[in-house]
Amino acid sequence: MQTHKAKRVEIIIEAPLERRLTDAITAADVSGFTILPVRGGSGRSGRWSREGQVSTAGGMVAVVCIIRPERLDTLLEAAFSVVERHIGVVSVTDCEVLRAERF
Amino acid sequence: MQTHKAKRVEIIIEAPLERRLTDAITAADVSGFTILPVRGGSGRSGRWSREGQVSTAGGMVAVVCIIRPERLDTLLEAAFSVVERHIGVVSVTDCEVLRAERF
Amino acid sequence: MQTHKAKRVEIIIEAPLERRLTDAITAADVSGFTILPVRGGSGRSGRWSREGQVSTAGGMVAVVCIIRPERLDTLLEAAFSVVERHIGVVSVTDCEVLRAERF
Amino acid sequence: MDAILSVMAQNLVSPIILSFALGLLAAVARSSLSVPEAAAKALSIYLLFAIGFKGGASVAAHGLDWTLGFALIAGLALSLVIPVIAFALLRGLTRLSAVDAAAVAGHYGSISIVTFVSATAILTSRAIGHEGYMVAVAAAMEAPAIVAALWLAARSGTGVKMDWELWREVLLNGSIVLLVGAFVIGAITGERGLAEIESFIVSPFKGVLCLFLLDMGLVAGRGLKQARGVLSGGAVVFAVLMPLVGAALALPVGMVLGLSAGGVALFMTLAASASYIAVPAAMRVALPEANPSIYLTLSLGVTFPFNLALGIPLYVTVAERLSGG
Amino acid sequence: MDAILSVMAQNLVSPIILSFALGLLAAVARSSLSVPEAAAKALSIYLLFAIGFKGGASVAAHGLDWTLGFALIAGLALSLVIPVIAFALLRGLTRLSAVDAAAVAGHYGSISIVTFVSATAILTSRAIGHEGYMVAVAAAMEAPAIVAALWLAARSGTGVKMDWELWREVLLNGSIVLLVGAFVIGAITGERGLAEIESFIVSPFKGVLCLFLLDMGLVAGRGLKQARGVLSGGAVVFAVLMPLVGAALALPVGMVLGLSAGGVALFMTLAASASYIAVPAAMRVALPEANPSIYLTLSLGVTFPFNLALGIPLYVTVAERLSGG
Amino acid sequence: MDAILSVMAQNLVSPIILSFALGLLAAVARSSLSVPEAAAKALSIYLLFAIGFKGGASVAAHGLDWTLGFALIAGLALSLVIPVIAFALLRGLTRLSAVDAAAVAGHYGSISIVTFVSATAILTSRAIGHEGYMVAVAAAMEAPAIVAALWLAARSGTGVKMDWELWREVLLNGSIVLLVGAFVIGAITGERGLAEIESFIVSPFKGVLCLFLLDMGLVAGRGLKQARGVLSGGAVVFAVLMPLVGAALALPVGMVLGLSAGGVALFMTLAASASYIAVPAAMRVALPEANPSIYLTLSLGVTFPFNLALGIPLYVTVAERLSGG
Ligand SMILES: Nc1ncnc2c1ncn2[C@@H]1O[C@H](COP(=O)(O)O)[C@@H](O)[C@H]1O
Ligand SMILES: Nc1ncnc2c1ncn2[C@@H]1O[C@H](COP(=O)(O)O)[C@@H](O)[C@H]1O
Ligand SMILES: Nc1ncnc2c1ncn2[C@@H]1O[C@H](COP(=O)(O)O)[C@@H](O)[C@H]1O
Ligand code: NA
Ligand code: NA
Ligand code: NA
Repeated sequence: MQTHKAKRVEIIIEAPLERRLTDAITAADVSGFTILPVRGGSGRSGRWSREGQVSTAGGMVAVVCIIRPERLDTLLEAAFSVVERHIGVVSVTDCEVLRAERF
Repeated sequence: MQTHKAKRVEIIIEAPLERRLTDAITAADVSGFTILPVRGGSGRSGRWSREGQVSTAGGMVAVVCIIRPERLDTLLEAAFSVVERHIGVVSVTDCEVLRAERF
Repeated sequence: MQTHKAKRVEIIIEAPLERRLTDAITAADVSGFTILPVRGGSGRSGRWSREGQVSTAGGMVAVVCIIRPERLDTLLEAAFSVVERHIGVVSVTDCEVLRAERF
Repeated sequence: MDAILSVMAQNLVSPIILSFALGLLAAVARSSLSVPEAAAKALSIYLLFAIGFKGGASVAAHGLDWTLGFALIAGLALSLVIPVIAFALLRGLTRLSAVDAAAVAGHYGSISIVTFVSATAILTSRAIGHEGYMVAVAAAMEAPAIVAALWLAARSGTGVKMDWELWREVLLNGSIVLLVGAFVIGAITGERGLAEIESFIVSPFKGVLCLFLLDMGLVAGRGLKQARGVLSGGAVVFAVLMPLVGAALALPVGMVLGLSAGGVALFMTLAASASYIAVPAAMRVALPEANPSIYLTLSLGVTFPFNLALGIPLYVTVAERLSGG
Repeated sequence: MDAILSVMAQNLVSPIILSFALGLLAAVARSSLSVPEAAAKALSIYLLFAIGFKGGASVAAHGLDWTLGFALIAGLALSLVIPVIAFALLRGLTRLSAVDAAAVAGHYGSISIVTFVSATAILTSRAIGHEGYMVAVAAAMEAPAIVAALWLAARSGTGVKMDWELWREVLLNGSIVLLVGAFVIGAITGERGLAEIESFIVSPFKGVLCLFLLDMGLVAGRGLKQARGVLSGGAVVFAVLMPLVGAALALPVGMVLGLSAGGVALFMTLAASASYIAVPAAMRVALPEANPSIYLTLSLGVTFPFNLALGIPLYVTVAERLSGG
Repeated sequence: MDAILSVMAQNLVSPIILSFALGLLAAVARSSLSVPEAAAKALSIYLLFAIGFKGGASVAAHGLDWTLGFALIAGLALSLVIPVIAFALLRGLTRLSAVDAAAVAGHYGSISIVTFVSATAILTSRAIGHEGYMVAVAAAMEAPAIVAALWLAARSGTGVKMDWELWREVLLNGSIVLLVGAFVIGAITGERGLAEIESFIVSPFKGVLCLFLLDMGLVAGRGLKQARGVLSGGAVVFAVLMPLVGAALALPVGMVLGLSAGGVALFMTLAASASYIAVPAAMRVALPEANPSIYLTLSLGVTFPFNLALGIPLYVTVAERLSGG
């Protein structure tokens, strides 16, 4: 089937910043994103798990955003403005999408 | 370690269509897939969140499918037959897998 | 924005082995990983779903690990030592990351 | 009239209504308050199990008669007729496309089990009895309206796939199966079964309902914020008018069937209520072109609170006056 | 005989059994009914906490005697012996590989706490007393069978890694820790503690058990559909025969120990039941070559409902006749 | 003295404390025991709703007086003053950086609602009355300390962004909205509303609290294991000393306000308790440089169990002696 080049951006960020990040992405006119729950992880600040947690502190979420290549920099800048001072991982992968008109 | 070329297909689709999609994928003889929960997102049809929801309407799931490159088109066609009229994002990434005999 | 080459490793593994896998990864001195919940899936051993399950048996988790290219083999060997006898899928994708100093 | 107003006023200050209002306000003010999805589903499982079981146990205690059969048929008929009326009203009052109007119409032909549950809670607190089998009528009215909606959409030229798989999904959706299943269990185990699990499904029932309504308020509030702009004034008028139309249709039918005052009130409530769980999911599959914000917002954001706050007390008072006396 | 049949018939129409049956039917009919994973886990935490606490409080009330120690040892011994018998039976009745047979055997040596809980519910409703410390015996019987299974597998040449980490996981798995912990809390706080939380852990207990069994029915039904083809007739015969063998072994032991009629019935139930939570997870780690569909389906899909519907009433009646009566 | 010790000893063997201890031990022993996130959130929603509602209903029953206004102001003042004292103490006792010290200080100015709930449970079981509006005081004391903490951090040169969005998040965070909302619902519906949902929010309350504390023990235990090495002896001393300082400040204030013995005890408990839900989330946003292991471990891992086991009984006994007697 015919596919089109795009970028898959995955931002793993602290849960208390979720709204700030999605607001920033939306403000940057990004066409869409999807938020995946995260159960736990480990990094320089140690091991964590969502099990039994009530507070959003001490949790992360993963925001996945598929975007046209030419819009990548706008998105990264928007994301970076939020992630900058905070814990978080931003990765970008090349991908192909069906139905490019949607992006 | 020795790895083998493969494709990672990620289909984000409305939750009420989950069974239809997985049935179509299975019918296309795809060796396996994994379903990840999705917490929320945003797109042309607006922002949504699973929080407090009982209905499957107004929710998405992410189906990840790792597949041999030569089987990609079969999978995409099966997926497209379900996604066609519906909300959903299909992306394909190149990847490498361990234990290729499993795919 | 400036980005740096990295690898995104995704390991889908049986839930009862989660701790063993993360211990092995940690022992291999990997800088970080994130664990995503998995809702269901299908493979040669049939279809499964987490719905209503109490036991960790009959469930999988997805461990995502972003890593410098030169550390990839160490990670794969660590992961393989756990996955070897077990059900599981290991895939590697090229990616770019912001803030490479974190990895 | 005064009586109606006093019942309404009293209803407005019940923990149930206020919990819904709290959720609504919290969502509109963008509070972080939220109920986890799994908890909301667990609450709904509890409510369906409890209401089904109690209905069945009550049937076991009071026996069945022919009325049940007639009530089921009447319920089925109503849920096929109401979408047609709703569709006509929508086309008159709004500029919704035929597909959107058909989808909305399907929601109003079906029922909202929480509206039903809230009505039984009000009946209980006012000590008005009702037929236990009304739960079965509720279950029977869940699905048929979907067929009506798809027929309306097809008539307007939208290709609709009502395949066997969709039939199965609709008829065996979780809430129908649980409601009917619990009803049957209640009917089989009867008063003895009820006694065994009474302190689980009877005493804490209203409190659980409060938490569930808190959650529904949150979801409705989020939906309303999201849907601003999508909804016209005409659509909102429809969402307030339609429950009254449905209730007005159900009233004479319920009386002819010879239902008790409480039974008539519940029948009116069923006709007046609009689905927001089963039908939306079916519509996403069968009518993806229809805009979900419209039907979800009208059903959950307007009609549900209208019924909860004003509709149910109205139906109860009217039913009491006219039928039960 | 008549008495047994009447107890069984009465048991079959209890809300508990029927809830399980509802779940099973819903899953087989591919209904969308499902209990969220988090809710199922929450229900199991409630049940373990409640049953442990009540056992401990009852020990605090009635005091401990030497029997507990002997019962623990007898339980341990049984759960080491049963796998060996099960293994032999499986090799005779089925064509399962040695590894599969060893894995299944391990499940039958261990116990199912919900089967135990259901048995206590039946004892309570029939007003038959039992030793509170049987909960501790249940906990003691969870793990040892895993060792027996690994030994059986190793004997057949399958490299098995029973490392220290696995020991820790098995002995400190969540259900053992919660059951024993709640037992100790109940024993320490006694009747006073029980009074404080009685309306949480005693009165609603049976209702919660119904919902949990509904969920187990759903999971079992899904498993059965999935496993069609994997299971031979011989395996199913085993899954019905083995609980009877286990119960028959436990009966004389319990009588020699001097347990009350209820205690003997529970001991038989423990021996007859098969694990479906802790042991499967351990087997995935230690015996990954064994096919999980086989052991899960036999344990949860066949033996559990058999015990629930027929086994427990049988054990209770037999125990009452022979020991307490 | 003897009286205090006996109250404490009695408290130590309550199901509540022991459930926390069980969770702590299980986590430290790396048991797989865990409560799903959704279940923990559901439990906290239940507790907030119940405690708020009961407070409101009690206000409806006993009426309001000026004391509420003064108590609110006093609470606000305390939660602004305590962080300053805490900051000074931390800088004296530990080598924490200014940012870390400011973040920790903010937690101690705010409150822990579960500590408050546990204190009311102890008051209830000892039949000591208290002002229903103390719940409102608790809500008022949640947020102000965050401002104090940010001011302390800013003074030490850390750029802090206290934007409007953060204000909204802090003031409308889920727990404040639910607590205040349920309080208002309770106040509006009064004794009648309480009667309707009593068997949901009153009778099972203590049992639910046990499960929630089990979960908190698990989370605290995991945190403690994780934070070994991060915590100095001085920090631990602070976490035990600071609640006593807070309680000592609140004692005279509560007495001057003319609160009942129970009210004074609760006021002391609020001042003594440290936040571990709302403030950590705010700190991650506003002071990301501060190390979360430090403030979470001190608050949840040290101060919370200290208050639960020793602090509350102490505050209750002292308050009874000095004010209510
Ligand atoms: N290399 C990585 N790959 C995947 N996730 C990571 C990685 N590094 C950090 N994370 C995630 O980000 C969180 C915070 O990382 P850190 O700031 O290093 O403590 C971790 O707990 C992980 O969930
Ligand atoms: N570009 C995108 N990247 C990631 N997810 C997307 C994207 N576009 C849409 N989605 C997901 O698909 C859902 C429906 O998209 P839409 O049809 O645009 O409303 C959204 O709510 C997102 O969860
Ligand atoms: N090709 C695949 N793509 C994605 N996930 C897979 C794939 N194969 C297997 N899985 C996952 O791994 C589990 C076990 O696979 P299997 O060993 O083939 O039964 C499946 O249930 C899926 O969740
Ligand atoms: Na209707
Ligand atoms: Na057994
Ligand atoms: Na404080």
